[in-house]
Amino acid sequence: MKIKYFAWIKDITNNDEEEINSEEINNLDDLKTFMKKKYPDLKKYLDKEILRFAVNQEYIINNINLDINDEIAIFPPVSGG
Amino acid sequence: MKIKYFAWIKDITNNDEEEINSEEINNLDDLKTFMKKKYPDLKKYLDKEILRFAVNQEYIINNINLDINDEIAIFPPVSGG
Amino acid sequence: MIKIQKEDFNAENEIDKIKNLYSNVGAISSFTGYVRNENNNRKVNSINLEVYKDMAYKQFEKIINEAKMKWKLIDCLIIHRYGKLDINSKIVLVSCFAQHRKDSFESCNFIMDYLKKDAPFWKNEFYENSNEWLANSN
Amino acid sequence: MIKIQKEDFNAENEIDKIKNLYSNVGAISSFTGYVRNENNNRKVNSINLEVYKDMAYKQFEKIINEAKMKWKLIDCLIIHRYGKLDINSKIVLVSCFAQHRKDSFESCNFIMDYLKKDAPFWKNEFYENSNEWLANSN
Repeated sequence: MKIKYFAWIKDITNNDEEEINSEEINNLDDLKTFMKKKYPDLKKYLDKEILRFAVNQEYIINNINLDINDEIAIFPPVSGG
Repeated sequence: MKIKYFAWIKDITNNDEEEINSEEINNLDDLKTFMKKKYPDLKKYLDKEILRFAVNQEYIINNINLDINDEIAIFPPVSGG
Repeated sequence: MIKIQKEDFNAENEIDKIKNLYSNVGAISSFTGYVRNENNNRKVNSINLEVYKDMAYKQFEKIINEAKMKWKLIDCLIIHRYGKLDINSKIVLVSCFAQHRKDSFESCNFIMDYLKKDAPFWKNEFYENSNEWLANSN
Repeated sequence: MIKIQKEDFNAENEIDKIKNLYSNVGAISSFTGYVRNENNNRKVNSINLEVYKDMAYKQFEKIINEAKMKWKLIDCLIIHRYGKLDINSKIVLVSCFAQHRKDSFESCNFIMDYLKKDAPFWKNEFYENSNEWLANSN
């Protein structure tokens, strides 16, 4: 699945986009667990639930199943307008 | 005093402006009485209180004294914007 | 800035002229009113808008001052046209300049409310074979 | 009409292009957001606005449709810029086209509320010697 990072998340991942495919990841909660291990600096933000998630360009709040073709975005609160 | 008429009031007075000075007119109520005599077709509108009055470009609702130098405007409800 | 004029105007240019004076403006809310092709289910060809100019200036100044007391307003622009206006013509522009959106937004609405209710303008609407003076419904 | 672009724009031209399609439009309410010279008491030099473009288009379409269900809206224009923007630059324009003022006004405010809360844009504010990512306060 394609993972996209925005704003200061990119400074933690050193990347704005990457392909992650793991048998451990079946849903969004799995992905969060995976990310905490891969990027320890992300852990505190994920634990505090200040980050937002979009799956295929739609906000997702609850846990949902993920597919290998999904595009998942992880980002801080927005500040447009 | 200078009396100004707007919108369809002008069709009744056949005039958009005139100088009226009479010893009978000391206040706005006097002016209304005077106008009813001078323009009988105005009477019903004045009686129904649908017209608005401005003295020196300010809306006036109550009776006030009038001065010979005052500019008084008589007009129907507005429709700008 | 208050303008009461027959001529059409370019809203962008008029707004820019004021915006250029203030680098602390973050929010501009604007309302533009146009002559529609129909009103009260009648086909409109044009309108003739009459104005009591001296009073309009005075009343617009008053309402801008009132808005400035109620909200954190940096500046305010009112342009109101008069005379013969064909359909699709601009009638009025109200723009409110503030640091923040809420102030610009609410003051713009406040000024439009006033304008519809009290600004000394009168619309004479022209149809195919007749015409009629309007009173503001909104 | 939704535009997400780096380039500046002329609001009058963009609005005219849409207005020209509809002779029944009597009311256009617009909001324009600008980069201010200060924020949270800090002097700002410029901002860099990042966007998740695919998502922004999708979300803007959704919110316009929602507004059209709530109000009698004839059309709607959203232009949102991204990239490096100096102070005094336009950031966003939202214009709502309706027959009557109330519909244009309330839908414009509704869309701006949404946009501030959910549109996937992130402001990186640049000061004299530092920079900072913002979260929207409003």
